[in-house]
Amino acid sequence: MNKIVSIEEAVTHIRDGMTVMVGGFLGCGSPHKLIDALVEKGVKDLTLICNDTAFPDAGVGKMVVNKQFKKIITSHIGTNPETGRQMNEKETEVNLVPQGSLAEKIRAGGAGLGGILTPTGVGTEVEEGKEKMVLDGKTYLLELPLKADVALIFGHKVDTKGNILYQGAERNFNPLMATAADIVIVEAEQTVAVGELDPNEVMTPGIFVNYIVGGDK
Amino acid sequence: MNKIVSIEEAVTHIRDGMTVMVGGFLGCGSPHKLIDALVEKGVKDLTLICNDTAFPDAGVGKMVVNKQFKKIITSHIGTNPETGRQMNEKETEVNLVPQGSLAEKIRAGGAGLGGILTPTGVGTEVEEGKEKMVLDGKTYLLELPLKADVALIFGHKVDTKGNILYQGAERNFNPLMATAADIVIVEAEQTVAVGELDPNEVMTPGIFVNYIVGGDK
Amino acid sequence: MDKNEVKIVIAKRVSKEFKDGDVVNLGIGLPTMVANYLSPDIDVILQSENGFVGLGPAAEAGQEKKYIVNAGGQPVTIKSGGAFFDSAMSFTIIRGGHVDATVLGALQVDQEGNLANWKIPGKMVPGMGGAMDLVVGAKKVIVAMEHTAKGAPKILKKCSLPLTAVQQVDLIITEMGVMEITPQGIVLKEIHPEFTVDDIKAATEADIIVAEDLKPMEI
Amino acid sequence: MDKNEVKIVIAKRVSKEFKDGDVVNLGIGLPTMVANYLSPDIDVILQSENGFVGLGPAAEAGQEKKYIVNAGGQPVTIKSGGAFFDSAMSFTIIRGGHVDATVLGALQVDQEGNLANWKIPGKMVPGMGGAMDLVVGAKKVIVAMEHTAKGAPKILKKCSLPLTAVQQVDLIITEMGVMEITPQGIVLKEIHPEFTVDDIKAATEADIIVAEDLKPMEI
Repeated sequence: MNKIVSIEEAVTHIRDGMTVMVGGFLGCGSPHKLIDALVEKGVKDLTLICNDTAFPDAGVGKMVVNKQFKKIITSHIGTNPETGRQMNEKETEVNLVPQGSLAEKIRAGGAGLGGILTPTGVGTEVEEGKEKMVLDGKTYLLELPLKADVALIFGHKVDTKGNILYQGAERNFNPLMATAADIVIVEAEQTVAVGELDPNEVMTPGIFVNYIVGGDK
Repeated sequence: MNKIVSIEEAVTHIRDGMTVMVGGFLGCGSPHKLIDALVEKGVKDLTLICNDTAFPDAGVGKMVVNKQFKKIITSHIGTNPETGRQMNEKETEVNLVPQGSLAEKIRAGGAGLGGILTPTGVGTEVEEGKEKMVLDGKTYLLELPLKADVALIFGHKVDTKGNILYQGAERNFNPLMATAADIVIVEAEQTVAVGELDPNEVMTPGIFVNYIVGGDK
Repeated sequence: MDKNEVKIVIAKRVSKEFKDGDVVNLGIGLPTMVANYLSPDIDVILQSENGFVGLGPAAEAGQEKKYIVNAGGQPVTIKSGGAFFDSAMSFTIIRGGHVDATVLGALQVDQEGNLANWKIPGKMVPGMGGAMDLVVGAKKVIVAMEHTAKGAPKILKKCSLPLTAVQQVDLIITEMGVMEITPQGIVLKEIHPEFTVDDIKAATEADIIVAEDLKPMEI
Repeated sequence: MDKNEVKIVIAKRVSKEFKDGDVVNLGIGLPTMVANYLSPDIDVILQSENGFVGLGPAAEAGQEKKYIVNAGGQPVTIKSGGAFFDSAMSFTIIRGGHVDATVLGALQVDQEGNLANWKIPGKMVPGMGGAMDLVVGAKKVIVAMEHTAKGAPKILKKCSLPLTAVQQVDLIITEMGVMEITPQGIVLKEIHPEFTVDDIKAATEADIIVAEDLKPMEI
């Protein structure tokens, strides 16, 4: 199975109306080349799941400026005023989720869980519309799983089977999203041959990865 | 903060009646020296949380034979007939939990979650006494978190701050248990100086670890 | 067929169920033998629920490593391109639907696809280990077992032992044939040339629907 | 005190709250300054919710690495003995009670320990980021902020803005003093020598209980 594809072929898997997860935290650890290709392609009406909307001129924020999302599920939009503007003018639906709950919702999607109970958000606007449970006298919110049609992630070293090593703080949401989408596309900083990664140091097993782009440096 | 202690000092933290998590899968990745010291010490009426009860002459199975547990929470006892005997003769309470649910229960304990919803065990004896929820037409069981007074884990390379690398299949439940106990004691195969482990390859951050034993080879 | 031939027939037939790139979990015992018969033309990735993918053959004598063992505790190997992980990730893979097929033995299977393989009340309670998660989470559940136990049927109208999971079994492969669980019941798809349909019906408590295109068992 | 002195006073005082081995998360902005005043005699481990422990000082010019940034996106360093991890582990640490203290700014705090710092309806909605988890999960929640906003009190009887969390704040540290949230209300424990108790009461909407052993602010 050859998983290595061109960036042009990779983006054919993202079509109008799909739900897309994008790794990264303020752009650190985001698949920037894939994002640029999607801006170029102009695919639209997407639902975005991402930690934040980065900056107007960087990361997934470029796609916000290009008005490619109909809905955004995220923990933070403060660094991208365009997201706030689209939200306030009701051009884009923005669903704000506490960062830890967002991580668990994505993980639950990947792990086949029906949901998780978290104390985060109890007594705040976050609890609106969510089931509450009291266990041992403590109140929890039921947070439901998130899945996507496609996850776009970034890896530091990727072997041709799709095994991934992340570097530093670029890891963030990437390993979680790799488990929670029907199609997983990893943008590799560096592609290496099978056998070059120690099985102990692999952070995302290649079984999760469908396509690999880049890494030809 | 010096975390390195003698094995004699380490086992003073395990006292009669406590709940103890022990890493390992059929003894692979178990802290064998700590187990031997506990057999020697004879501490009793413990509640054990462990994937399995290993073998009568190996791993945590030695403590079963030594009758040190009043209750055992585990996924498998088939390799240790003494556990089955104690269960059938009602000497020891044995609570059987599906392995994936056991992993999630421990993780939930460490992560501050109130519980997780899993499809595993629906329609079986496992669902007895558990809350059921139907979401999107699928039935889930609510599995509650597990925590312990002490976790006894095994690491391949441990630095003096408690950062841990596991080797091969020895990882199993160790990283999960490291997050879910008041006191975490790691038995090191090898102890190294701070700085010898790449921050990218650390599997359990040292902040979880209270005491380090062994590793003086 | 002697006991050993029975096992080989079953393991060989199970090995035909997979395609290139499949992630497969093989249970302890007979299912483990399936690995010996996988076609070299396809890359089937074996998952070991104690914490890795890329499970390779048993370790050669003298080459055993205490930190590379399978879910039964035997010394094995890991293939190039494999990866180790913790039990939470192992069951993320299993429960999350990332395993294409799981192959397990059974004490009983029934025509609704129910499975019992973890407990005989009052006699034997090994525990479910990872079986309940595997059966619920894998995309395809294959029961690989001898057709009968000491002559008594194991394929029943309704399991009498405590269940491992409800309505999750897709396929039953025995030395007598290949049976698919469908909403209509158990459909016999392939038959081993040594047996007749009547032999199978006699050895099975559940109703058997014979496929219109019943084929000889592919081994 | 000018603006800069105010910040230094607050950051210095916050830095006294920690002991050897504490795991601490410092929010973006003023709280980040606390790192500059930590005693070299103790090892305080800083957690960065984007995925590591062992956060070190800002990266020197020319030494920035795109893969080592803090939760505000600035290039930083990681200390020897630190560790990187994914966001699930980061919030296992945070939500699971493994952070000894979190230091955050606030738009409003009230005498019940409620906190508002993520939304001004109709005006500014940056989102909560990791703040809701930090405030619920950390063993000790320290609000570090200027006592007033353009002269208007920020320490209120009851928050009017959307809450970040209910009854989680333990301590408020401003340039005027140190206040503890207790079941009886807000207790003024330390006061900056430049201010009187009446100054503080005038700048605070919430009721202020003066500690019997009121001390000068330790800086």
